[in-house]
Amino acid sequence: MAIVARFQVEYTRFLDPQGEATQPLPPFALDPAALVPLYRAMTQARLFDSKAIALQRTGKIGTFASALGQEAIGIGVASAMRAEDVLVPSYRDHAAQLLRGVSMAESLLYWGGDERGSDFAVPRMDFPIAVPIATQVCHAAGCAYAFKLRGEPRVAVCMLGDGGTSKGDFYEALNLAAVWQAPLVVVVNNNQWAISVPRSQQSAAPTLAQKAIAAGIEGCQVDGNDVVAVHHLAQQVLAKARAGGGPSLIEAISYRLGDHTTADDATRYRDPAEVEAQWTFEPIRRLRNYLLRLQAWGPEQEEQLIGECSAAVNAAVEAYLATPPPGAADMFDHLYATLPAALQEQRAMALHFALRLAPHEGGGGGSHG
Amino acid sequence: MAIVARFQVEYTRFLDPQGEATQPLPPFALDPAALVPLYRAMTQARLFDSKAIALQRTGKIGTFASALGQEAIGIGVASAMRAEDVLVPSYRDHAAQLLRGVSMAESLLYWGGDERGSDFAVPRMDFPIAVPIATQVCHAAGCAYAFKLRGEPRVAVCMLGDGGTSKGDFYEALNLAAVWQAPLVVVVNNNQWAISVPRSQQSAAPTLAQKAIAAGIEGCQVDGNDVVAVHHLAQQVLAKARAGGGPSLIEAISYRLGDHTTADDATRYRDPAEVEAQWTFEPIRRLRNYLLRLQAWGPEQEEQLIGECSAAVNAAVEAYLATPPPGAADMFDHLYATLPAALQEQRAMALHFALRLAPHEGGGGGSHG
Amino acid sequence: MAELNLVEAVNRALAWEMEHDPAVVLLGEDIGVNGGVFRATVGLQQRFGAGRVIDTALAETAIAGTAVGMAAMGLKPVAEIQFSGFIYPTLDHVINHASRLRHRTRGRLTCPLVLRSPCGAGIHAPEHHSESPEALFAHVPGLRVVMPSSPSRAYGLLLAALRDPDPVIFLEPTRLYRLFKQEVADDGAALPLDVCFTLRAGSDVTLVSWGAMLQETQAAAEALAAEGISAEVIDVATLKPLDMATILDSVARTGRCVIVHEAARSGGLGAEIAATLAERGIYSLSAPLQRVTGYDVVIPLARLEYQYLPSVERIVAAVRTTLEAT
Amino acid sequence: MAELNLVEAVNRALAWEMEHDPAVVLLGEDIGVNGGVFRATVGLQQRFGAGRVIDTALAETAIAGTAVGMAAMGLKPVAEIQFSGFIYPTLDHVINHASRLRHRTRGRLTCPLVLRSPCGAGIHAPEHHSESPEALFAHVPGLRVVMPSSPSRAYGLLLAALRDPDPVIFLEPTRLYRLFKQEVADDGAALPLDVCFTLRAGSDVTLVSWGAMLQETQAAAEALAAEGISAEVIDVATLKPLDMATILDSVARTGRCVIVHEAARSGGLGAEIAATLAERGIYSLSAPLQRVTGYDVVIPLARLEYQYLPSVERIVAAVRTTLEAT
Ligand SMILES: Cc1ncc(C[n+]2csc(CCOP(=O)(O)OP(=O)(O)O)c2C)c(N)n1
Ligand SMILES: Cc1ncc(C[n+]2csc(CCOP(=O)(O)OP(=O)(O)O)c2C)c(N)n1
Ligand SMILES: [Mg+2]
Ligand SMILES: [Mg+2]
Repeated sequence: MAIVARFQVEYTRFLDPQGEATQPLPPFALDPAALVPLYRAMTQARLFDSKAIALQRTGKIGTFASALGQEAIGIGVASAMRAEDVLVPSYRDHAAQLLRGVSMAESLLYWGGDERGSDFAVPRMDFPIAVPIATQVCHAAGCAYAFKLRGEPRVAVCMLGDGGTSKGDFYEALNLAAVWQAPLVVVVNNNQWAISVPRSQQSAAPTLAQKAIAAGIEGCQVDGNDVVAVHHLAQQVLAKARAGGGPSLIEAISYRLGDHTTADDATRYRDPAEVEAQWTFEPIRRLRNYLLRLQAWGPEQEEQLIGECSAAVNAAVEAYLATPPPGAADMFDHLYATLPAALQEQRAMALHFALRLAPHEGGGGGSHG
Repeated sequence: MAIVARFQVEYTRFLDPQGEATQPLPPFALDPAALVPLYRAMTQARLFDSKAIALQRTGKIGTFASALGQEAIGIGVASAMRAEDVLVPSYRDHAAQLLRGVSMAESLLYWGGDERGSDFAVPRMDFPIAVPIATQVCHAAGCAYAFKLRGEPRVAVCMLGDGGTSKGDFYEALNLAAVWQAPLVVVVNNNQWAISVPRSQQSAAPTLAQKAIAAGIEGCQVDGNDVVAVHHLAQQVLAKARAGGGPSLIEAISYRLGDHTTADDATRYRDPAEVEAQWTFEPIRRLRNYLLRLQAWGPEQEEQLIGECSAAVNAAVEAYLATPPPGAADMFDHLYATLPAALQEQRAMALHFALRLAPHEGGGGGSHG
Repeated sequence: MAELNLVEAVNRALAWEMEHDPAVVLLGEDIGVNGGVFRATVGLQQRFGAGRVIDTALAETAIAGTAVGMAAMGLKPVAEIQFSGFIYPTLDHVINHASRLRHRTRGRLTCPLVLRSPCGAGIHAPEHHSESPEALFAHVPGLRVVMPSSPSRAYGLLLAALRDPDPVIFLEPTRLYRLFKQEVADDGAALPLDVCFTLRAGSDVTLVSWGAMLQETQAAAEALAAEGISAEVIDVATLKPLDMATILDSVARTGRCVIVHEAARSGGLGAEIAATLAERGIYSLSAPLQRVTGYDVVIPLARLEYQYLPSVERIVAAVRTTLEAT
Repeated sequence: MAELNLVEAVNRALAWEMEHDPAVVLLGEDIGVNGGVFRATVGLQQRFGAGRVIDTALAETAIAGTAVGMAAMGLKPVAEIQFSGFIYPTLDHVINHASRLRHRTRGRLTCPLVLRSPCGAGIHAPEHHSESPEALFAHVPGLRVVMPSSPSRAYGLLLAALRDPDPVIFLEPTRLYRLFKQEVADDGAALPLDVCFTLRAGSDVTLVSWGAMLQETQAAAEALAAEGISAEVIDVATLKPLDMATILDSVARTGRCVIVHEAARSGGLGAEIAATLAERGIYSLSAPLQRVTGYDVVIPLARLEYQYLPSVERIVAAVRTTLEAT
């Protein structure tokens, strides 16, 4: 018997739950000018999140997937990306999307049941949300291949959940991207739950990072509630990918503080005490505490920030609610580059039988999913 | 940074290519009475294999996938199984199938294009060959779950190729079986090629055994041309699975000495010198050399064995060629437990328009696949 | 007799069969502790244990594939796919294995699995949660495909599916899950598979539909009745194999036919019914048949889903067209 | 002009487009060094490099899924699935993503991929190598589905598929790959998509078919001609969207129609054609239409495949039946 291969998985954290440094910090983390934008973005995402839940409760949008408590992952990763990189997100990644330039009004349109919400004005090449779990990892690997083939210094960044790491698409895509040495970064938001299935039942693997070993690439764990650690690691693996070093996998360990979606009631399967305890670790207070320690933040700034972010959310909601509904022909008009002759009669029929809709009518009230 | 998990992959070999022991042998390997049946089975499989190729060349069967050089894997594994275990094979596993009791005539019927070849008289619960790569790993995991649920001390043994380890089914099934701690043994015949795709392009992982790490189970490498090592490891993981210890993965390293199938011409993509060199490692001569050393074998026994095995092959070929063709209604008669009324007219039509076939007509001459 | 909605009826049928057949096991995402995202399996894990009600990892291919293995080894797996938009990864195992294991082995191994999935639009669900994939399955030899249209038919047809020795795809319209209740005797009585149910007798036109669309179809029949037009309404129920005899017989009497379904028009199951009418019932038809279906477009997000779904108005208009034709 | 068989025509079309459009990349199993198990891509990796002719790992889901990503980023991926029996794992990406990326993003991202796969029976291939899955794809909104029936149509239609801005499923009948040669001008000229080709004009009956079955269909037309029966033969070619105008026009002239396909009958594409005839062409039909198709059974292993496949005899018999009906 001979040992022919050895592997290990590393875990990184810079700030402990109280916001105290546990080890020497990377340079950017000593610079408030670098950190405050992260803090701001996390705050904005959380305020958007709670407004979206409220809109769902009042029937103004459909089912919504909150990212409560997981903001550091999206913000830490998206802030490490360049504009020309491509984000390939899941449905729980509005934090990353907003930082990339997706507008909150666009996001509400999407969750309000309107395809126009995926026609992002800013990150024109970012993928729309992937609802079919883990399929996006394949898309991201394909994007990365295109970048590599054309010699473009761009990286495809893909996000998925802990549950998603059980799906064939995830493994197949990682394996191919590794053979290709394509510039792909895959970030697992391990929020401990896949709807009602706890992490322990999702896989017998003690870490999800080790799934990278199957593809022969590097996988690492990071405290997903420590935005400093997430951002730092994301920077590293993005730089590596950009330099031709191939794909990486990051398992960001966090916790889903909310229900799975507004259609879910997590008390059916999860002890509220567990959730309560997890609030200790949440990312926004952690960074605030650290900024307070740096004396780079105070109640005044906090108040101003909340005010600005709330105003932005409210403006987005207004814009969303005022958006005229799409017409019935909309179903046909973006299906093909040119509508095939065979479909023209159907389009006319749809217009003939069209129902008239009020601005946000039709999108709300979703109770499932 | 902290290291949170460590893994390693071990490699096992007992007999070197010359048939000399490289380390202390397990008890069975000191006992000719245990080894000669393995030698016999490998020899029988190889003779069957070359006859099947000849039958394809003369249009008597269709495309055939030879196991030349990989006999130690099927024989080492199948000989470690109990009758009540279940084999879930790929298309390259007739060595294992024959040892399990599938008759050579049945195998020829299958490759001759006749579904009756999968109606095994002996291993009644073994799966038929899986052609869609890696799908069988899911089936085997399901079998293992059934055994575990009913408390039966049975193991599902699944075989696939190196190429198959790139497919989602493989990972999904391993992951589920590991969560279930189901009695599953997965054996990868790493014969270095997936048709024309070499192992190095199949995955960036330096070993295939390490794919087990993604599922949180044990994976090990074995010299797949050393039947002693294969049998020994198979015994160990089967015993572990039977005792409730959960699934294991074995990567058996071998080499595809023949073309991918009779429809393939490997000289298009592979250097004949590479193949030539690999003949040094083939399993049958290796065991013969060891048996010669043990003075448990000689030219006389060899001659007798070849005679017996050839006779068995010839008898099987005769039985195959004499099998009357299936009738046209055969398409309908095993589709459902009871043919739905809606299909009865179609069945009558098939009989009405039936072509008449000679015994082996229709099955042969396949030139693709 | 209890008043049950459709999802409760599914739950009762599963419970009944699990109680009476120890081979029945359920598997799927969130079906255990959580009782399923639609509550179809609520209470069953508590009652029958985690061994028989398996909360799986997120892996539809393996849910279908392991179910094949379980079925071959003598279990009766009932696999739930959470929404029909996620059913496509099961097709490989359904088509290449489940539908043909009996055939391949001459009945030595069989595959009596049931693949349950919610389907259809109309509940303002998120993207990919409103698909109607029945035609994909109905084209596959060796399968049965069933869709109930009421709590009592859900109960009886699901029991029949659970007792069928071959694979059954059982699609449950989400729009009906809680739409209405019905008296359902929880007595373990199955309804027959492979036959249509005539829900309303009529003489002027035959309306053929299945699943949730029978709501609009029956409402259309009501509306037509008010105008003195007598519509026969047929619930196809088993979509494969098709009971064309009942449909042909009805059309022979009414001379007109309108087929209503939610799935996209081209290659929908309505095409098969229409084709068979054209082959065998053409002399009965006094007017061209009509299909009222979803358009050949991606099922839209919530805001436009009711622009997509066939409406009572569209069905009535189609009936008028067939009645006006001569 | 070169004499090419169908697989050579495919090769030439790919080469032409790779030469003229640097965005075209090929991916699939064994398509590089080996040139494809059917030799469709022979020589292309040598000529265009391993970056543009990618030998992938064995992973159909990811072949389709990475092609979606490539297409969205401006490449023109041509993914090969080695045999159509292995195409099912691609359906999730084809249905949930490729067919709807343009729609979902209002054209911001598009998905101009081509998914090529051999299809059909008749070459004594192993199990799972003889499937005819066209109807599964033809039901999916947002796709184009194309099947050539000759070398020249393979060349021209594949070029059209390669230039189409939307996803195209391109199914190549293996039985035709080497069956016959044709003069094909390798001039980069595409044939139109979305239209049928009338291969033979006739006045007594319209025969509608596609792919390899046009062999039997044309032979049947010949045999009928010898008896004085004049059959029009239509090659559907683009199976989605369907050019029903050409078919309806022909049936309006002949009054009779026989549809021939290899896939299983129920829910095959023949049903859609028949259904539309029943809706719009019924007054032209002087006799019930007929479908001559594969049976609703698992496509058998080699020994029985010709018992399954529609034969000239079956087609001729169906034509006789429609002619005898009144
Ligand atoms: C392929 C697929 N199967 C099932 C679902 C239904 N579903 C939506 S979210 C979810 C759980 C996902 O868990 P995880 O991957 O951990 O992501 P999280 O929601 O926790 O962010 C499931 C089962 C889906 N969207 N896609
Ligand atoms: C899902 C699937 N894709 C493609 C094929 C075609 N095919 C048959 S064998 C083969 C290569 C398999 O290689 P490997 O897994 O290493 O097994 P080996 O043939 O070497 O035993 C391929 C691509 C198939 N049978 N199934
Ligand atoms: Mg999760
Ligand atoms: Mg191999």
